[in-house]
Amino acid sequence: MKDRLAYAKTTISPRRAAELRAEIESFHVEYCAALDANDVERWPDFFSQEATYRVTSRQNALLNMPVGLIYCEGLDMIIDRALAVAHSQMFAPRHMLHVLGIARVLQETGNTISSQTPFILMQTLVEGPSTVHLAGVYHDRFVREGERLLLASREVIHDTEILDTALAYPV
Amino acid sequence: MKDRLAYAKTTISPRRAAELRAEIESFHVEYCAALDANDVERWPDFFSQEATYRVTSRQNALLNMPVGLIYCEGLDMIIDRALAVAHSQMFAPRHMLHVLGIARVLQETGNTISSQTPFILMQTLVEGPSTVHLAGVYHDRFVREGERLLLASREVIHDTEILDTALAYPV
Amino acid sequence: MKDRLAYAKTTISPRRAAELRAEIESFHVEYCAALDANDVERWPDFFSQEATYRVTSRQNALLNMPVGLIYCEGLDMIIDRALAVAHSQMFAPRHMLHVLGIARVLQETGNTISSQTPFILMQTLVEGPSTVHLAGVYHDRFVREGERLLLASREVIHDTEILDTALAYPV
Amino acid sequence: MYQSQAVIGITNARKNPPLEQCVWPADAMNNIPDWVYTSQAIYDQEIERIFRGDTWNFVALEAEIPNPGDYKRGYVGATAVVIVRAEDHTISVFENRCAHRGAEFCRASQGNTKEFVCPYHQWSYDLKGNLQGVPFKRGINKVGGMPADFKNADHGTRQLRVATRNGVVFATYSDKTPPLEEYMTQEIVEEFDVPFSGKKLKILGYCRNELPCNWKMYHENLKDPYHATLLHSFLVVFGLLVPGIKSIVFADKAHGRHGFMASAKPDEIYATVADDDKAQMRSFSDNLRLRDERFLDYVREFKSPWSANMMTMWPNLIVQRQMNTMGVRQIIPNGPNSMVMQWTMFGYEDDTPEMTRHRLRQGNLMGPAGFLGLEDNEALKFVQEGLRNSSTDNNVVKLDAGHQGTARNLISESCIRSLYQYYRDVMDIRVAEKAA
Amino acid sequence: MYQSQAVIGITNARKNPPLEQCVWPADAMNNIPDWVYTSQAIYDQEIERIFRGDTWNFVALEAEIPNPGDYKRGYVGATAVVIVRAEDHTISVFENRCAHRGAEFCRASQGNTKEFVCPYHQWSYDLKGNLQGVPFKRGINKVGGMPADFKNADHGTRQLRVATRNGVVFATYSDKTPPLEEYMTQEIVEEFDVPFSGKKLKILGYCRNELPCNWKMYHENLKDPYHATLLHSFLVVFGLLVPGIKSIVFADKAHGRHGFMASAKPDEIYATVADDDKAQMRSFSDNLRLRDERFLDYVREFKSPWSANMMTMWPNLIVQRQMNTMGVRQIIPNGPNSMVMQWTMFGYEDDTPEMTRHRLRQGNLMGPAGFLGLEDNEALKFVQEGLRNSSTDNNVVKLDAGHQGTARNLISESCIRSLYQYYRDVMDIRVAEKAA
Amino acid sequence: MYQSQAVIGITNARKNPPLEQCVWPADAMNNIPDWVYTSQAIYDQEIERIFRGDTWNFVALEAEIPNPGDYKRGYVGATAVVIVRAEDHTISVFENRCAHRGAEFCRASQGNTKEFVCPYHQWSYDLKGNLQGVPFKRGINKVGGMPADFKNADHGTRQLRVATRNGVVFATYSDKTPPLEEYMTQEIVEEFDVPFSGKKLKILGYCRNELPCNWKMYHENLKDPYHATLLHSFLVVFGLLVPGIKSIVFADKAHGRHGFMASAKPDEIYATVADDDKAQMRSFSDNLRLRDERFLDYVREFKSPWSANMMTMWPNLIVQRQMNTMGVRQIIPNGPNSMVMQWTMFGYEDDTPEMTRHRLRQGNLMGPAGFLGLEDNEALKFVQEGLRNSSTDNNVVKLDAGHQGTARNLISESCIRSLYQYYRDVMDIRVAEKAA
Ligand code: FES
Ligand code: FES
Ligand code: FES
Ligand SMILES: [Fe+3]
Ligand SMILES: [Fe+3]
Ligand SMILES: [Fe+3]
Repeated sequence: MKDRLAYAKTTISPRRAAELRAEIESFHVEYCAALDANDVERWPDFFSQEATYRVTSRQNALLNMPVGLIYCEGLDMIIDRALAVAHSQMFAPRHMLHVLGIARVLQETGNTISSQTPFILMQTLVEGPSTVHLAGVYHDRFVREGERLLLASREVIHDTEILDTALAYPV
Repeated sequence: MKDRLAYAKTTISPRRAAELRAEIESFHVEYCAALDANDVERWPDFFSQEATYRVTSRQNALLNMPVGLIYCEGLDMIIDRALAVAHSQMFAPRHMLHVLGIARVLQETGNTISSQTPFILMQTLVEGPSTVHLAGVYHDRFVREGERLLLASREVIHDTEILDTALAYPV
Repeated sequence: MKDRLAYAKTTISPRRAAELRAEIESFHVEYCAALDANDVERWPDFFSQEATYRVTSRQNALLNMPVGLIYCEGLDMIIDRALAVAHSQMFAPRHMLHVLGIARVLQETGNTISSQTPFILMQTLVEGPSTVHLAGVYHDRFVREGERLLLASREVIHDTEILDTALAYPV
Repeated sequence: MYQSQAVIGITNARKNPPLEQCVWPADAMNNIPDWVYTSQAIYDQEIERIFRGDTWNFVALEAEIPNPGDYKRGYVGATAVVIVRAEDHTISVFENRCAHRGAEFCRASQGNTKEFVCPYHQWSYDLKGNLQGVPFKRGINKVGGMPADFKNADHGTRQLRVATRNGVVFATYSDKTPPLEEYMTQEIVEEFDVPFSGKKLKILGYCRNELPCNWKMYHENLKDPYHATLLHSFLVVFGLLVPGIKSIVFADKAHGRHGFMASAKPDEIYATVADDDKAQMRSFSDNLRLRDERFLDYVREFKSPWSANMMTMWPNLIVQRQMNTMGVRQIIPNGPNSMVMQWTMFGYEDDTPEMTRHRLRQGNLMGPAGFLGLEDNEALKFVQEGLRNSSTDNNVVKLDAGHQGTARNLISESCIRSLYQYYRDVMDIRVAEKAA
Repeated sequence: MYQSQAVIGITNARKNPPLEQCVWPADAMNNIPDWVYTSQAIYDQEIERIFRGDTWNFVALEAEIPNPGDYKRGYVGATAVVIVRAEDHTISVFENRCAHRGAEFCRASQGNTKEFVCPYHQWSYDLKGNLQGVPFKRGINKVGGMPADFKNADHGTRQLRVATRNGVVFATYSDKTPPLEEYMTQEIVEEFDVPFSGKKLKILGYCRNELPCNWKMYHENLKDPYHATLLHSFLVVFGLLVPGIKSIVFADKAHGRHGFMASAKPDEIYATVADDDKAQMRSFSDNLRLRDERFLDYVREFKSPWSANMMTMWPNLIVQRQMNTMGVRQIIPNGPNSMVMQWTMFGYEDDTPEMTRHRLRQGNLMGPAGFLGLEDNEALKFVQEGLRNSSTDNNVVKLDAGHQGTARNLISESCIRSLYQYYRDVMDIRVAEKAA
Repeated sequence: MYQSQAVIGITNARKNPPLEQCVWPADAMNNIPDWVYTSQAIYDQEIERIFRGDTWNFVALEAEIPNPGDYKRGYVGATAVVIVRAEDHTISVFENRCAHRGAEFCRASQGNTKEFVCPYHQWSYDLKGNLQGVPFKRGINKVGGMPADFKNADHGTRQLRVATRNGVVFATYSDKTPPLEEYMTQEIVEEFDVPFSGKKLKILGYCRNELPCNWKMYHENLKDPYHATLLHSFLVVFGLLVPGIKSIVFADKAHGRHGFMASAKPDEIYATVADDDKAQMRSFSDNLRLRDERFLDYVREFKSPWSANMMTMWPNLIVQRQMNTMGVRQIIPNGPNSMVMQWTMFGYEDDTPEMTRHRLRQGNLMGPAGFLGLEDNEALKFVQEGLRNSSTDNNVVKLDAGHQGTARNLISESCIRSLYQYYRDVMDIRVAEKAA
């Protein structure tokens, strides 16, 4: 992971990058809208069958540590996570809000697109203020399925090195 | 309002969504630039004659409560608000800054476009730090007037359940 | 500078604005990715030979004060700054993250494009939370060099009127 | 910025004296010392003697919890409670703290439930706050579990006494608090009954903000007609409260702690003000005109001489009625330098849709973005900042000197004086001897 | 929201008494007063008597600093230290404070270095924390500089005593702390040696979160099998800890301060629970089924009767072993109302890539987003909030009353009782007389 | 992160002792105890005895308020004041607190006005802070209003004494503060007059940052030439302050509280440093070279032996002159663990545009992003963190031991020693007896 955090020039033409950015942004808005509506059961819909998903700190990523706050290999684990969050886990109610910066398209090879998108995740507890819960970057690899993009891999690399209490929902 | 907070798939083709997103973003940048320049008297220019405008918490929206921190029916009320803020209300000077995420286009029917856009509103008081004043989502309905989009309805649904002191300017 | 902070209508067609916004966003993502990877030595690559760069508060800008937290005239000074930050200055390690809002294209004249883009700069110290370090607006003038845009001038006008400790990296 | 996150702190310790140093200046009627607003020790004593003393604290409107099992989170003073309607339709108020290890078990703002289950070890409470179930109370296979003498009845939540009047719910920690109506006093009951006549309420929504000021400033603000006619352009220009109209600032006759500030708007939209008076009022402007005058329509829905009445009921309730916009506001004290305000806006169940919209439009006057509300919030913040940062430490309340309690003139601080006379008594604060 | 930024504060001063008011209730075994968790004075004394007392504090794993010059920042109690491996391969722990003017000189989380140089005036320290170089110590051209009697040896960092066992590093401020194994006691050593057998560890990563609760609650949580079988659906449904399986909650025999909670998972994936017991357990659900059951694979890699063992070593270490996911957690106390938890996840150097991935997959159980971990974090937060905001101020620990220390039944608070008996002693806290 | 929002708190109460426990170590000249920087009680006393004592506090430059009616917000110590130029061109300084109910009435950073009107009840003050108007002072129709004996003259703002020298404005709370020049002492006046010769200033801009350190550390930093030659690569490599150049650290002869650190840059751009000295200085690098050397151009605009002079005037002013970049910095104390720094950069009215740009380019050295400034800010933060988190609690100042006050060598802490000798006196802090 460490090398993916180093700056590398994109290998893609500006025009194509703009087209793909539009597509990726269309993906992002749906993904975030579903999560921000607390509709976590839809979250697996955005992943491909073999997808991996991980949330980890920038410190871990820089040290090439493989651990994840959330660590999923394959859609089944992603679905298990979604169902646990939706139905069996105990945590206080909250509003989540994803605010994304501009997507950076890195590469396109065949069916696969890779990109990075900075995000701020705001959390609001009952009766509470809105606080920055995590800030970081989505490191994504998408595959095209028909008209849609699906995530083949999302690494949520958060700068935040001390988490406030807990992370209830996926990011 | 509650149902509008639930996640629903968009009914619009990805290509058309991208075109409309570009238009909406052009609208957003002007709207925010005017407000961030504290030029509140221009604020009504972004609304249609019959426009409604409301600022309310996500909690209210989820409970289908109609109340608004600011609640305007029609352009005249919007102008009255703008003039009061600009000329007669007493409050301390401050900088406001709107930082918007990516616009999500939901629907296009005839002249009307609906969309959602997450925002973070930063406030900076004299000699002060920049703090998250509100975080939330614009739920918008636009109408096309010639080349321009105008707001037929903007519901500013903020996650923030406890406001810091007061809200001086529209959002 | 004060007049550039006042709201002025753009002089550019919506279609052209959308095209240029895509270009500018492609510029922004590279600029921010390099800085967020702490790769400050690449930072001068984004400027033209005669470029100026300044970081100053909105208060200074409103008072037409010329001072800058960072003040560079010409690429050589920009390179000197980059090298000093990269190699000789003493400061604690940190993660920086730029999250940008939507770019507003103001003008295009010949080779030159001017625009404004709001930003939130997050800082994360070792073992620390992610905090809003600066919030403000990039006031940019770009020149086209071949396929690329380069900054002829970037004024980083931050709302934040009290800075937390220090600003180690350029913005 | 929230108070707890203020980057620049209090000037120094002189603003935060211990109790024994809190002695009121000798000319007690005309002065208020800063420490009333800034001392932690004073605040701590207020929680004990006032919010947990012989007072009725507003906690909810019945319309928020109309059905059995309906509940909402709330506060008495700064203490978290739950307000619930039981199967028998009575309302209970109890602390939001599990009797086992202390968890704040009720986490949702509001909802409907059959019981409360503490998440940590799933002790369950009935809708009155009584301990109902302790899982594995007798252990597993008779090993472990509670001792034989453990009685659920000894381990309920802390339950408060409850009183309601016409749909408004109050709670008290004390066994000695007199009956609600006696506590309120007759005139307050009468004015209270104008919006709360027993007619069914319809909740229109909520709002919550932090005010970086001491909680008592909010009371003073509503016993202070002087500010109203000076600070608020909207009150002045639209004749809602100007010299010459009929108005009153009332303090209850028993203690001077409750009160109201009421006025009777004339029929004209724009106020006629004597030139002499205009000259005194910088917020008056002949240019302030509305494009949408529906905003000022006043539907006379009550038999009351007052078109507007802002009532304060000690220690934590404000009942707001300004033309046709109505609401209750609850003061939650939050340390000496902060308070939280919870607003509940309402109309009536039989309002037409247009009447509801009318109330909502007029609602623009109030709340933290309201034409009036914004200004009060800002002003109170300025006051607390002034106290926190200064070397001086006294406040002057000499308007209408020599009078205390109810006044029919606007240029009076008589009700603030009566409030603090009562306050010194309940807080047992000594007054300095007059210098010889 | 981080605790320091909480918008709504503590209810009042009664929650923060001075030491002399801290008297334990007479029925000491069955009650815990709130001030144990909320008093600043108590916290201050804990730092002195516990974290800087005769205790071994976890600071690092040797695998984090395998080579000479490797270092990492760390904490003993709330005090910042550096943990370093010197050229002679020994490990040193010293305060991260320059002996000159006090700068916290080591700023990077971890790294490799030949020496530590304070940024301010570049005093340099060797890898054991001894002062090595003072620039211009003899001045320039013999003018200025240190006096002749200045000895580097008198100006090193504050160095702590260090002990290690099988790759785990501990430090102590006290000269009187007994040898590590004696301090641990025999049974704890035995269980400790299961994951730490001397086999080389492989660090899998880190995590850090703030918990807005008193640090002792985390100890209690792991001496509390009652919550485990009630709060955690995943433990219950997948039979990791349910009534009927073999389990133990153990307290060390010397002081009852260390302990562990261990269980032996049966081979089935889904638990079989008696209907009677099911009825007590709201978190049990026959519907919770996994699509990817690899998650519950249990590779029996140790000779141990326990498939899971959560061990607490006083005052700041948790060793976590749940099937094949392993980690250490360090408690950093942070005032009475907050603690920081630092997690280090690990496997073994000889793990196959698939075994590593298996551990990572099972890691979803733990940590601040873990299927179990999330729930504990939330629950502990609820408890501290309950204490902070209530008027009541007592907690009840009566399960399995009359017993202290080790229990083989789940419905017991016996180990919490023994912990606080020890705690009263080391903190020198008085118990109130029984009323006559 | 701002200090008030720090997630990890102070280690324990030993860092925050009450006054009576604040006893200086016996070897007072060579040691500084931590509580000087971390005790709230010490801070409170500093506000009273120093910032409100017999001192002249910097508040503004006259060039900021050149015209009648010009004003700006400011601070004396931690207390908010307004600095105003009246119609008679004199300058007044008064507290930003309304005499009525205490509102901080002046809300804009700077501006021009004819009077100050408090927003809450519109009491108005003239440009000298005298109460001018009380609306409805005589009531309405003679009802209400102020009592007959109410005199505006008794209800002005708290006004401070003001002194200016060559365009720099100072204020004092005390009647006993000696005249400004006497207070400054002769040598300080002379150096002060170099940039402030009476030539008209041109303000170039502002900057404000919070430093999470005690305010006195900033004074020490500028009485500490040792750090300058070690911490700052730019000073060293470009020969701005290196062994071998002419330099001085000066302490005023009367009290040792004011001072300056000055140096005379040779003409070469890059420093020549003896190899011996280089070896001591890790920040020296032969590789650091500039591409734009205009940055180091030095226009000799003053008759002064010093190309750079950093002057500290007790208690809150720094005058910065480094080649051609100039500024004043005001220290605002903000509790023991924080200070705010306000920077005002300036040139002269008759500067050419190119000279202005030259100053701005050189301004990159200073400020919170400056090549030097960044490093000092970071270092001071490290120091406060070190003090807050350690178990040890002493600081050593033994360089050039036996000397106090002015030194011509760089490897000296003599001026820090003289400062604290003065400080102990004004604060009335006892020194421990030497052990027998
Ligand atoms: S804390 Fe509520 S059940 Fe244990
Ligand atoms: S503070 Fe470390 S060398 Fe001076
Ligand atoms: S507080 Fe200033 S006029 Fe009343
Ligand atoms: Fe008001
Ligand atoms: Fe648990
Ligand atoms: Fe320096």
